[in-house]
Amino acid sequence: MNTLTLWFHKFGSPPVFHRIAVRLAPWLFGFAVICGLAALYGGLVVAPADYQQSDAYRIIFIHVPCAWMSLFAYFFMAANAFIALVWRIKISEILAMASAPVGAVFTAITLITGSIWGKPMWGTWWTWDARLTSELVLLFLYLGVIGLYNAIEDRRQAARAAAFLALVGIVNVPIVHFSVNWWNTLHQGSTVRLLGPSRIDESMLWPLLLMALATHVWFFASVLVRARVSLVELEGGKEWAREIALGKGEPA
Amino acid sequence: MRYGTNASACAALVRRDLLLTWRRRGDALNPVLFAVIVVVLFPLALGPEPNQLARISAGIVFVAILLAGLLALDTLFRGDHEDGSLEQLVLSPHPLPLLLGSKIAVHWLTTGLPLIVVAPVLAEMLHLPRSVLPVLLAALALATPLLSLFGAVCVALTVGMRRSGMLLALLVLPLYVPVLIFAAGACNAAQSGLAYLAPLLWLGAALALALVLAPLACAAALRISIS
Amino acid sequence: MRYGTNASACAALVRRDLLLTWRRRGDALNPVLFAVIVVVLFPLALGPEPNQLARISAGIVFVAILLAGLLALDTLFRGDHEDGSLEQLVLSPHPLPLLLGSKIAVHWLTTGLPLIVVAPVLAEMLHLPRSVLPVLLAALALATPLLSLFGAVCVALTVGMRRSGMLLALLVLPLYVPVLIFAAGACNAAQSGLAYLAPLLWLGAALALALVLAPLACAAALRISIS
Amino acid sequence: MSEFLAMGGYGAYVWSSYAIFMLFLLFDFIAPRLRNRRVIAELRGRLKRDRKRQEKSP
Amino acid sequence: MSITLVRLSRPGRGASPHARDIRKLMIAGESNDPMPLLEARDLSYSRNDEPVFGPLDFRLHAGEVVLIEGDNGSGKTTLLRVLSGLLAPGGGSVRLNGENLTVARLSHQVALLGHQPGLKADLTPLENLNFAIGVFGLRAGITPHLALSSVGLEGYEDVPTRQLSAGQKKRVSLARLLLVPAALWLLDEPYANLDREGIDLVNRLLDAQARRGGAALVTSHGAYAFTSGSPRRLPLRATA
Amino acid sequence: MSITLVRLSRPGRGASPHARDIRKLMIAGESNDPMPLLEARDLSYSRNDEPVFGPLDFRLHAGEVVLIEGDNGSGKTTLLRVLSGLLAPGGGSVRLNGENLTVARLSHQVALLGHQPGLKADLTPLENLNFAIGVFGLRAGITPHLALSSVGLEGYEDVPTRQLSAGQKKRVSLARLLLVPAALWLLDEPYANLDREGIDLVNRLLDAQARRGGAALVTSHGAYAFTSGSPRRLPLRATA
Ligand code: HEM
Ligand SMILES: Nc1ncnc2c1ncn2[C@@H]1O[C@H](COP(=O)(O)OP(=O)(O)OP(=O)(O)O)[C@@H](O)[C@H]1O
Ligand SMILES: Nc1ncnc2c1ncn2[C@@H]1O[C@H](COP(=O)(O)OP(=O)(O)OP(=O)(O)O)[C@@H](O)[C@H]1O
Ligand SMILES: [Mg+2]
Ligand SMILES: [Mg+2]
Repeated sequence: MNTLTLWFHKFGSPPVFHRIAVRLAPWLFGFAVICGLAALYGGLVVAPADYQQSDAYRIIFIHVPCAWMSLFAYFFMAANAFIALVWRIKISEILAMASAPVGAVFTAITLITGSIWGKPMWGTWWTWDARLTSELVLLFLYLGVIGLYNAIEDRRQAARAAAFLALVGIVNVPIVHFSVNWWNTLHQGSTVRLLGPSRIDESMLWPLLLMALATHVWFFASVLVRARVSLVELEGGKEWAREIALGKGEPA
Repeated sequence: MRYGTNASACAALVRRDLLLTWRRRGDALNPVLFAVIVVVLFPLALGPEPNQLARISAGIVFVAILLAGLLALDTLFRGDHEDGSLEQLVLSPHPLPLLLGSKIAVHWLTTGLPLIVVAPVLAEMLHLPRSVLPVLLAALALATPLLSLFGAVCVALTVGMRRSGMLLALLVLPLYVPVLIFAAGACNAAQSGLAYLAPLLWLGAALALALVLAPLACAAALRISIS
Repeated sequence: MRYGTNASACAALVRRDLLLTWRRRGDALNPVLFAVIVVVLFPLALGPEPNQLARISAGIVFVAILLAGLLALDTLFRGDHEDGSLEQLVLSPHPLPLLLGSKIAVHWLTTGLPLIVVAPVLAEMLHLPRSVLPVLLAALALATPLLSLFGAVCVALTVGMRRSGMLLALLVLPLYVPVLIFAAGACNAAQSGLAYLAPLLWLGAALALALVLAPLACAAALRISIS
Repeated sequence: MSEFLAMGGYGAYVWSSYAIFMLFLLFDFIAPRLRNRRVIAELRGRLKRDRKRQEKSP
Repeated sequence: MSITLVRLSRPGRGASPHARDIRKLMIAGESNDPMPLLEARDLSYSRNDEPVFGPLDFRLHAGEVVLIEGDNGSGKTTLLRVLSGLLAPGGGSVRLNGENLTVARLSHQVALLGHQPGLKADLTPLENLNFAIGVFGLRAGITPHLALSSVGLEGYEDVPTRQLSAGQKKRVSLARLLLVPAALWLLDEPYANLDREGIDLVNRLLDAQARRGGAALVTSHGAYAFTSGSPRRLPLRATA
Repeated sequence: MSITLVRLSRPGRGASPHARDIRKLMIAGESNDPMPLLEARDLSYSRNDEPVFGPLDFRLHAGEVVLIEGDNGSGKTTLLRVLSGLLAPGGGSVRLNGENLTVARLSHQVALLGHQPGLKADLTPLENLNFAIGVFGLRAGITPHLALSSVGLEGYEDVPTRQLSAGQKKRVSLARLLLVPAALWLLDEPYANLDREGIDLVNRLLDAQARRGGAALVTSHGAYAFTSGSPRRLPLRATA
């Protein structure tokens, strides 16, 4: 814990964090876009059609990485929320709140692409099975965190209240993940395993994993940008933020 | 100088809240009325065939009671916050979770219990098979305290906000979903002649857990949002 | 000295209310979210069989939208009353029914219209047959302004009351029931392949009447309740 | 090419999914930048006010 | 500016209405000018059949400022609301420029500044003022920017009103008063929430309104000061 | 009773923290008593990272009454909430009888009278007081009836609090203060809403609290009176 707080004090000092974020974010975005384009090429052009689903399966290359991200983002948010509540570290508050909208975006993509995929595969846009329902609940959790954060005037108090909610909601994450094992549903069981053999062809696997990498990097880039904006807003009274406002080296 | 025990503080709180409910007994009936309204809307919207209604009656009763409870949640701390009593309560030297637990208990007594009492009438309006009624009541008896406890945590987070009604609904929903699934699941199972005990037991276990944890979480949330 | 015309006063009011909604665009989504939540509750409570859901989907969508509209009504005058703008509006020399009519129109634009937009999604989640969707939308397009207009009269009566939520529901309900019956009736008829035009025409006629009378009634009610 | 676009008859599904993916990420990219602009503008206004006030009553 | 002070008094609640001494309020130095701006004749108001203020008779001429002073619950706010036309009088009549004032027939002549400022917290002062102009009209020779700067809010044109302090909010509503073309101002505790400088501002505004040929009715509390113990004053020593 | 007056001042919102002159507040005549009842060391509070009040240092001993005066938004209410333990201080510490005060560790020693009176409008004064006794305890040698009569509310024991005037409500909360066994009173604008007689009452209560060996911190506005124009006073003539 001591080293942790030390680390946070070093890199968590707002001006330092801001500088790092400004430098790092464009590189991360660039990397994510390049990886993503390569994965798209692999998924849309190189990979062969599935013998069962024909070409419809190609939705997998966005559906699954985004689904993973929706869970990962929540986990990241909750971890930061925990740190924010226990040690009251400002950067963690901001990181937690910055990951909520990004997570919500990925959740929404998962839901929408999933239901688009469901139409040709299951013959319906939507069913009320455990995975779909728990993923929808996940979206509501994200929206609740965002809503609560925006509804409270005092930014730090708002962050703490929303962090509390995020922590309460974390029980939903394992439910989403294991729902296919616990209840029998229409939804596919796990096909991709990082440990052990995957039940998926090599030529389909690499674009999938590359896209997963791209979305992860995108997530961190987006969180950094959001966090740095919130930081300027929160620290508006401080000298360094004023300098940025007056246009000293501020990229768009 | 007499400082009073924890028990006497809780007793004073319970007595006051019951007295307040009694003084505004007109308002106290509001959740029941709302549930009745929602239930009445359905035959109007769906058409009155008894068979169709019977098939969905348990679910509608649950949704109606859940929505009524949701709207009633708002009153849990709202009044106390507006007139400053909540501040006084937080300042009191007795353990806050204990005091909040008493408040939640009274809230359940004055909103949850009346809803359970009116449930047979609602069920009858929707032609619920008589045999399912005991299961419905058992599920409600376990589910409504859970709703009050879960709800209290979320209300504590939104206390002090104006116009929190809809936000509260959003916050509370993820917590209510499992309760609803298990409670309505038990009734649907009973209606189809399947085993209904397992979901009820799950609800009971959740209730036991929530009884211990929810007041603590509620106190923590309140401390965050009152500052 | 420039006194301004009735039209310019209405324009100023409309501009201000739209600007306010835009400033709080997060809150503006609340009714939609609430409707989604209510719709989500039903499959959880009733079980997920698509056929059963499809049979009652139109009704559920109507009830959800009606409840969301009901809860959103509260915001129609609440804010203006609390900060004293309503008083200023009443004191303004322009005809009050005209000003209130503009307010109601903006309220419908910002709550009723989004609900209509989201209705197809709700319907799809409940597996409403695709052929019924146009009727559902037509019925909603006629019914939601009616709900706003009727609601405004009741809100005007309860303005200035604390905790008016439930009371408002009770006042508004009798006015909403006929709207619900006609609107849901049209959809049910369409779903069973019967003629659905008559109920829609009735709704249209009621809307035309309400457009003229409701602002007048609303102004009268407001004058009573503000004094 | 048109065969590629048709995706074995599933073109509408596949391409709409990819379009939504792109649109949402684009939104995710732009939203914080818009907010940044707003925050900076607000901060500038605040600075200007402070300066004005200090000029008025040193 | 001639300031007239009027004291409204009301026996404690629960006293029998017979014991209540009903007073008639006459403004001394009342000229026999044929047409007062505002005239109250035998004006009274009761709530639930309990009189809130007794029958009052008074006139207000152009160029006059009248201060109504009274303890809590003496009916100051109620009187202003009756005079503005928001409440129908229980008895007697209010005449504005010689015409009867009723709820249905309000006029451009009256501006009321109530306990609630009537500002939207989410809009900026400028947007709030523009809305007021749209609904109430605009006095000649003034703009929203001018009005804001004359109440000391230069530079706050574009801050959401929510972020202003209570005193600054009050100043925005004073700016609105300056903008709208009303001959009669009814001000309910304009001094509340303001610090000393703000109080001076209100007095200057009242002065200008009187000189411009308008009139104002102002209410204020009876009790203001920390009256006892002649507190020892202590200047703060800056140490940091 | 020795009344000390402290003035809290705060530069306008948004001023740069460097421009903000941070003041240290020392209560003159402070004895070197080893154990003050309340001690604030380097106490500060910020909201959204904007300092609300600067670092304060002061002590309060038994038998003292301190009046905190400040303009609107100068942070009086916030200071009292920090001292009561409702808000966690942004920096520094509050010590009560030598022990650190935290939100989790409050004590029977403090009674706060806030802007909101904390009374239930639907209960009678007596019921409200009995609830307070249940939660906070009872000072020796006093009963609710006694307390009510000593704030001048004899005969109002069984009237719903809703029907009381603002001043009478304030008196009920003063009665609560008398009942609960707190050595330190934190009173936020106890004079607001009260007429002259009520102000005297507050001063008498503070006096008694000081003589009893307690202490009190009292806040009050900076601006009270209708200061300009030396208004001409006008007695009402009863005509009816
Ligand atoms: C609205 C509908 C859908 C939702 C909300 C949804 C949600 C999810 C989620 C949350 C995951 C990640 C689970 C985890 O990592 O633990 C996932 C994975 C997956 N989904 Fe979906 N899904 C939907 C529809 C579909 C459809 C229609 C298909 C294909 C027929 C599909 C195929 C997959 C596959 C293959 C995986 C990867 C499983 C693995 O390897 O772990 N999904 N989905
Ligand atoms: N809405 C109301 N319903 C019932 N009684 C009311 C209402 N408003 C005011 N009263 C009562 O009417 C009387 C006059 O109130 P009014 O607000 O006019 O007094 P005031 O002189 O403005 O007092 P203050 O100095 O507190 O502003 C008071 O006794 C009050 O209790
Ligand atoms: N809940 C809040 N959220 C954000 N800012 C607040 C809040 N409460 C107070 N403030 C701000 O903090 C500062 C101090 O407020 P505080 O209420 O302590 O002042 P005060 O001295 O008690 O003023 P008053 O004389 O009006 O009671 C003010 O600038 C105010 O705008
Ligand atoms: Mg008043
Ligand atoms: Mg204060």
